[in-house]
Amino acid sequence: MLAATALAVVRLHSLFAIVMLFGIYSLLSACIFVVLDAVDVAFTEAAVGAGISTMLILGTLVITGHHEKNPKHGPWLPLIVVIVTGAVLIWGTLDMPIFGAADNPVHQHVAPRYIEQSPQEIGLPNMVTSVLGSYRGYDTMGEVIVVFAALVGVLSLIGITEGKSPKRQYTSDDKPPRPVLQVMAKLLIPYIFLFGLYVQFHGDFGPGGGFQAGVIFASAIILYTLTFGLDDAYELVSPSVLRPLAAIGVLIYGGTGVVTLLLGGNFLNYSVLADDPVHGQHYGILAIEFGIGLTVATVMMLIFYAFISRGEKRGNEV
Amino acid sequence: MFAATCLALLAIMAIALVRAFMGPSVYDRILAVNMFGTKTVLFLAAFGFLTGRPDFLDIALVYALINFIGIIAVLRFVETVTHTGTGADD
Amino acid sequence: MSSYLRFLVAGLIGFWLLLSGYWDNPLLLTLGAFSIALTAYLASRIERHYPLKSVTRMLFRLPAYGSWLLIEVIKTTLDVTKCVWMPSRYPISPTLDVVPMTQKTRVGKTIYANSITLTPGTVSVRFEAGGHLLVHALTADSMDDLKAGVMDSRVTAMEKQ
Amino acid sequence: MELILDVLSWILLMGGAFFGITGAIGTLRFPDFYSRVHAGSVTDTLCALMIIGGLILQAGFTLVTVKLIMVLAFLWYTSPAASHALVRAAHHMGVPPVLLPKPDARSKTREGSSSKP
Repeated sequence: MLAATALAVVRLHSLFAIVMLFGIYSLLSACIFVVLDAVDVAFTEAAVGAGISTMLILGTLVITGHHEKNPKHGPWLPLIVVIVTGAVLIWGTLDMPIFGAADNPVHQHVAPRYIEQSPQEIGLPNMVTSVLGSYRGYDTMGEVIVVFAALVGVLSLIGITEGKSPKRQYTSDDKPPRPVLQVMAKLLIPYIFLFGLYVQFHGDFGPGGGFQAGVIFASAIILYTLTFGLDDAYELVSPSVLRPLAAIGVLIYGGTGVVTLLLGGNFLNYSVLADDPVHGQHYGILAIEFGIGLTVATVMMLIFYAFISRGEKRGNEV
Repeated sequence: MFAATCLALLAIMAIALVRAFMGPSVYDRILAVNMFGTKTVLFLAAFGFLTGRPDFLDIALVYALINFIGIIAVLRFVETVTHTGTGADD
Repeated sequence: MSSYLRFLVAGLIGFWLLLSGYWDNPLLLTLGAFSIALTAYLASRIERHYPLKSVTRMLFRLPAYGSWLLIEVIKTTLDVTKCVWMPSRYPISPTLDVVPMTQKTRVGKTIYANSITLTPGTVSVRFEAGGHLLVHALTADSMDDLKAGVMDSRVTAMEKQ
Repeated sequence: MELILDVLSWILLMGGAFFGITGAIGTLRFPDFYSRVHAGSVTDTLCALMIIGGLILQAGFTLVTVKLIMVLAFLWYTSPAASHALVRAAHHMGVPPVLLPKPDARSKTREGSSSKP
């Protein structure tokens, strides 16, 4: 099914239909991750792949128009390149050990240590969180900074026009109000917020964590924007509040590292945060997860705002 | 029992996929995607039981949420872009 | 603090406890309290813009209505199922028509429209002027059922103070 | 007792699967967009209810049940909103519905009369 979806994506010319098929593609790959028992990856794929990326691509389409430009040259050159690359990749995988074999290098080097010792060293039921937050603290910090850098890029390229536009008066002809959706969204949104926070703080215990929580939280705001309009969303959470918050999120992450340094440990070694190293690890992970969640949520909202307001500037009503 | 349910759900997803490919209008595709999404949610729930790890349910909830918001977003987008068009695909 | 907000906070607390399942971890309970406070703050800001009246009372009446609706859903599902598997014996006759709507509040109208959509075979299209609802039905029979107004009067009864 | 529960959840799960496939076939078979929505809503409502009901019977009184109920409630809450938004958008954009007369006389006139009020 994955392959069929990918083929259809290539065949179609309406960019819009392609976006939706991408959504299906993400859902499918997330299913596969679940089947492979990679729950956290599936969680992220569901939230980021199916949700946010679809919406952001849509936002881009609003800006650029929704039909593929006619290609300037024939399809043969890219096709050859793709086939050659694919062949090289497949040739490369021939060297790899059989999928799932017990003696894969992956299973022999770090994984046993993670699996066997993380319960004692960190004491969290969800191993993935331990690995991401503690053993691989540097990598994750890099990711957060990448997200932040993406925000900086988008803001400097597109920028957010804050509600300077005159309040539009909707006539029933121009844009009928959407009463059903507004009532339902209004009743639903608080629970989405709370669900996002739940995912945020239970990342230690089950699948979840800062990245996913940030996306869920942002999606609640996006739902609000979609049903009530951009101006109201600005009033609820204005971009000028969000911008410093995004930076603060990164600072919380880095600051946790600095605190551990000051307390005499290594950078991002949380064991020194409390008397008991296990508790220290717990608090440290909680803190950085909070930083991640804050950054991801605010960055997602800001990028969404940027795209939407850009679309509005072009005269499209979003 | 759960395996049979999962298989049936996969079959439904496949049919929805056919509808998504066939179109013909944008709305048919969105309908198919929506159906696909809800079936994914059910599939995840059933699969959690199949493997004896029902903690997949959080993911199922997130899916349901993302699916809903995605559909709303897509609809808003269609209303925006095809404002002058006929609403038909291509 | 309006009654809706009070109700919302109670709902949120229940939601958190059920989601979390860790009822004896003080750290998580603190974080939960923090989360609920944040959520309630955001919700109250939305509430200030779009106040909804008399929601609480209707929510209490929802279970009784819901069980009635469930039976309706099962009945109509069987109808649609027949149309799918035996199209020659049960042909479809798609209809588009307006149905009167007697609800006063926005929430009541929303519940009615959603109930129509939830029962297979009928789907509400849009609100028309003058308290009417444009409905698309799969068969002319289901449209007639809807026009008989049983569902409409039940939803309206929920609105009563 | 165990056996009864198992049989019940078998029935529920298979019933859910049956209704789901019914709806899916319906989306393939029905002539126009609006009638496909009806078929889709079959899969969203009763199919979801029965499958989740079957799973609940297996889970017993645990937090898993609570989460299953949440999933169901969320699906039932959002699916009408989604279909309504879908139909409303289609109608707003002027997608013509195929309207057929009530077949009293078994007339097979399949005219797509696009009567839009």
